[in-house]
Amino acid sequence: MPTLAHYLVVSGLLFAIGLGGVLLRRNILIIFMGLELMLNAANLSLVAFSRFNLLPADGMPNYNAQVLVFFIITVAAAEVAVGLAIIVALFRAKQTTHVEDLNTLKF
Amino acid sequence: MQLALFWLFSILMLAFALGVILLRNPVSSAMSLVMSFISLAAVFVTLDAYFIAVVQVLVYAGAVMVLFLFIIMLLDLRAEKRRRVRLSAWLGGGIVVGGFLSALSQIVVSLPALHVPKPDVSQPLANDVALVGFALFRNFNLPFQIIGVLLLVATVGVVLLSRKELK
Amino acid sequence: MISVSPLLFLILVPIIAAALVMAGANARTTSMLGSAVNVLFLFALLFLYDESAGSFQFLGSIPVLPQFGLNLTLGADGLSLVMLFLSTIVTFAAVCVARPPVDNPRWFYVCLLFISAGVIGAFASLDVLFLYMFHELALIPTFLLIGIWGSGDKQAAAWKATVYLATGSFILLFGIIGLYLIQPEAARSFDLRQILAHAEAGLIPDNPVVYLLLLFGFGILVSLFPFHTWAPQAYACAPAPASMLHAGVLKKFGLYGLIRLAVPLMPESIQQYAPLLLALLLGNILYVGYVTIAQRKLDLMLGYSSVMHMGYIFLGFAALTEISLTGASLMLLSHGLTIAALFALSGEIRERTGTLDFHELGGLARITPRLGLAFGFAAMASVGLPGFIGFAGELLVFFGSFGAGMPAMGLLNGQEVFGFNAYQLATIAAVWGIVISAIYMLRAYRRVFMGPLAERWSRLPDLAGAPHASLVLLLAIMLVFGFFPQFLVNLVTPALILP
Amino acid sequence: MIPPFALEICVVSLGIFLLMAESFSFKTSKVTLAHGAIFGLLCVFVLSFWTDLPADGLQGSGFYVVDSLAMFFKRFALLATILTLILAIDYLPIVQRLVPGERPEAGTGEFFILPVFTCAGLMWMASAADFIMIFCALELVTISLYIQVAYMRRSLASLEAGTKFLILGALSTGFFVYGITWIFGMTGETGLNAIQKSLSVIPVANHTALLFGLGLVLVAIGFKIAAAPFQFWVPDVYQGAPTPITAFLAVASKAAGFVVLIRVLQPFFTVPAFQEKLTLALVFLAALTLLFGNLSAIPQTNFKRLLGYSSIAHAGYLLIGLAAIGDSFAGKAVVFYLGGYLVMTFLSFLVLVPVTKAAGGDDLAHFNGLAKRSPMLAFAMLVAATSLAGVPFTIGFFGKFFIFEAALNQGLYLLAVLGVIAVASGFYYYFKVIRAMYWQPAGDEAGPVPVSPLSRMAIFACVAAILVLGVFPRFLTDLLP
Repeated sequence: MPTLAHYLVVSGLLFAIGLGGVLLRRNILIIFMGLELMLNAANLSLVAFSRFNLLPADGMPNYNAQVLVFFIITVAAAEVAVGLAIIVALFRAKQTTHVEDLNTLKF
Repeated sequence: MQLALFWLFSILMLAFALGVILLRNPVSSAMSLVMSFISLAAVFVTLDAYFIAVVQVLVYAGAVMVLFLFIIMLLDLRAEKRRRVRLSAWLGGGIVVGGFLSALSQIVVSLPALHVPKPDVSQPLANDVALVGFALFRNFNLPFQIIGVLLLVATVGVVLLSRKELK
Repeated sequence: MISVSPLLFLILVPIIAAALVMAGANARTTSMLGSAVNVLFLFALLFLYDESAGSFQFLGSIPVLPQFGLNLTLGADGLSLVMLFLSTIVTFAAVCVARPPVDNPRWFYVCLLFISAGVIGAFASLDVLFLYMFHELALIPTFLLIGIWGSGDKQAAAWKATVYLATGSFILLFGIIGLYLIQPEAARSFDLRQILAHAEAGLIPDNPVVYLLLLFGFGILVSLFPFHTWAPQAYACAPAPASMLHAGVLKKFGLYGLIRLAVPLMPESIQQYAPLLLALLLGNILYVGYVTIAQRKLDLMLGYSSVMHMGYIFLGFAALTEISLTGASLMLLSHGLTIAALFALSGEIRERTGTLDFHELGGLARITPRLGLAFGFAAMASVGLPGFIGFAGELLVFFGSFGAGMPAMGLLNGQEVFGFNAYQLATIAAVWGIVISAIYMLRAYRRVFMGPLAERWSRLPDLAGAPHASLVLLLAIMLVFGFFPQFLVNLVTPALILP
Repeated sequence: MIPPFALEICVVSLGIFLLMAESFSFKTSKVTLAHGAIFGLLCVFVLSFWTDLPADGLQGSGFYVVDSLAMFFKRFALLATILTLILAIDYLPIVQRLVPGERPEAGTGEFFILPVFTCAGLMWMASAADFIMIFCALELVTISLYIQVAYMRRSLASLEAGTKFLILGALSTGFFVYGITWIFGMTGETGLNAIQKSLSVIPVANHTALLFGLGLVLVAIGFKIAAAPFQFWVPDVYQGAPTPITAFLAVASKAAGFVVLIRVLQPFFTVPAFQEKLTLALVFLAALTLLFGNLSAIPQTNFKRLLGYSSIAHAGYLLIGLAAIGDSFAGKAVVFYLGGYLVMTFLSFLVLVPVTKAAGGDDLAHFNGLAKRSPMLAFAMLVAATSLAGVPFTIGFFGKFFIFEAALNQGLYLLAVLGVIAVASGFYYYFKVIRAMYWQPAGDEAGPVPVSPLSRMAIFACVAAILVLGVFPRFLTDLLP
């Protein structure tokens, strides 16, 4: 049987991979995918915690956490929609999706 | 059996996640992302969170990924040319990620409460849609409304930002 | 709860005058009228002040933040009255001397009036935080005056002064907060009377950190060596009225604050850190004095000389005896009047010739005798010649400080020792400062007013009108008090609270 | 008397109504919408004084708290939005130029409507007492701000700012939810009240994990309030965003971050073991933020960028106040500072927008000779700059005074020393503006600067607030929670 620690480690690794993608990749689309991975890592931990730490009252998983997961998924979708719209607008104006090309604003 | 499934899907998920950030072609990255999310949905199933698993597939694999692929095709992005990766970025990223992982592993190792097998629930969880629904509409009515406003704003914003010429 | 002090009137008159000027009244007349009203009102207050009762009079208080014990409390004792007298007189002189500049003359007068309101507020408020706030209120228009209507490298000068004084005043703010916090928790107050009462009851520990914060906070504001470099440049660049108000009045605020707060509250710390302060003030007197001699321009020379004279006042403060502190208080007044007169005169010279360079000037006494005479008088007063209050002040400071500290000469513990203690050594060194100031003052007089007169300056107008009258007034006050210093001593000494 | 949650309902309804009105208003000018929005928000502001506060402060299932802090920040959000809209009306010509549309007024209606929704999010955030609620409200604010920052699609700067804001905002969201996850995992609760209760019963072994989660949440909020080292997005985003939105970001979004910070830290500060570590973390953040914000503001030549750095610096002062939260007055000090920060920051933006329009740019050089071109604006800017620098008889002075008093009372001497450096450099760079206005000669093409009556009123109100509260801070401190 997998334990809670298994899930948490896997979720931590997923978060780290996402974070690594955000920090190291230069393509905004890929950075965005990395951010999605991070959010999903949080979802995984949340569901794991909710399943493993049963409520003492009725011995059921804490569904509040799953509601939060639901909200996170919704928000992530909205964020993707707005983000991609901004990226498309940027691409139309500048023909690039690379972070290094974002240099209009300088010190 | 559960452990085997867990490992299978977890490793798949992590491998595809690595693919997302390592592959050079945006289309391959997006496809890896989809696979990673589907594996994640399977991991959710091992946690008896069926509703979340279904939503995961529907929203991410169904909607978000299509959006990503659509944008990649629309913008006609090609595989990245090999760009020189700066050492400082790698170093900084490595430190942040390494710090995060080491802190996490220390915590996981030090907490005995985390090393317990899955406890049994008092009732079967087959109808967890109903349970999530109860929680959502009974307790979380207010946040739900806020999310509604958020989606409205996001819709308005997407229309504003992506139309070529506003009327 | 709200009670109004007559001193509030003193603060409000310049502000109202400033508002009238903004609204369109004649700038020069309104300002002169306002400051004249203030001078007369102050004379009335001096007359009404009950010398035998002592302590703070003309009290009034407006609550501002009761839970902090913060009220806009106004009141005055002998020392504050002397400082208020200085403020109103110098304001009047500065407004009289001021020439309306070409651009934005209204704002120029508004700035002057705001400095006046600020210094009067600072000297009249009995609330430590408002003391600080009013001082800051006076600083901002000073920066503007230097930066907008100054001459020479005005921006750099205003810049430097801004940064130095801002730093100093924030150190001071921390000192004041520290002073607030070391009071017992239940009875914390910013009210000076209450603080003094606490100190008398032994409730306020002698905290060296707070003392050092106060010393360096106030010290930077008074241009204590080595934080003095902003001052000469700023005075040289500022328009004459601004230098008069700042060097003459505003700068005295730091020493006034030290005498008001540090002397009654932290006497042990003052003594403990006296060697440090003595070393620094000798830097003011000797090093800056030496630098003063080397100056080639009248305005810079006056700027440095004002920094140098601060050293004497610091000496009076550090010695912490009744005589030396009385001397220091007298010097606050005398130096304020003298340096104001000198800056006014140098402004008059610049007005006429457009330069203050010693190499270009000379022989002006022949063509402008009244200017020369006034400058001569002021220079003598600055050196501390008998007959001017500067003499009384310096004498008291030197006597007081020579007698301060443990005796190091004669019989001590049954043993005969011979030597001077630190105060005496410092006093001896400081007396040389008089020689130094005599050298540079006399040389300046010779360079500017004696010698051959250049052809291009043969048609300069002499002093006349309001500037002349106000300068005569300043010099007359110096002489009157120089001959009858007892009046001032009687006012000031009871206000000094010695350990 | 009306129930408090009706305020948000009113604001959201106002927003939806305006959206509907916008879609039917082909003929009329869109400025009418802005006037409607301002009027509506003002009505809600007035209404907020007739709400009845429940005795225990809690409403619903513990998500929604209505204490005086929440009410204060609701009003704060309303005022900030009103001022943003006033700025937006002034800024309209620039938006019209930089938004592609068939007609000049196309797409400008939403520029006035989106802030209304953001305002609703901010108000919900002020009342949020549950991590789920905080998350939802925070995301509503953030996502609507992404759109507003990137609004001017013909301006590369605006788009780039939007992209950077988007990536860093999403990153901070990632940290935030991951942190919530761990706090939830260790306490089994998402409500802040419930967390506080369970903190006393959970085993000590869980504390490290809790701190881990809390640290991640702090990182996320650090992004929102622009605390160093999470501040790097600020200058670019502030410079690139439409100026009214910059002001909105600098004030409302930052204040909301601080409310969340206060709320989130509250339960943890009740446990001494956490308090010690959290104070240390806050001191560290405050020191870094103060130093970074102030020192890097010194060489700036662009006024919006300068305000960006200055907003980082002010976050530093606020963090000092939070680090000293053990002091009984520190909480009030932070809130007072925020109130002052609202007035003075908006005042400088209210001056900036007409100057930008008249001079064609927002560099410091465009302020040259403003004293001649528009003495009124120059005086207002003078008041704003002196208040931001913390000169007495302005509200900024009392803000700093309260903060430093609390810090010294708590023995945070290091922060006090850094505060001196910070304040001195603050004087330096704020006086750069004054120098430009009063000392530098104006350029050749610079003419008088026109100001609309509405912003004239707003400027007057801000100047009056700064000066009156600078002498009688009691008018505000008595209102504070």
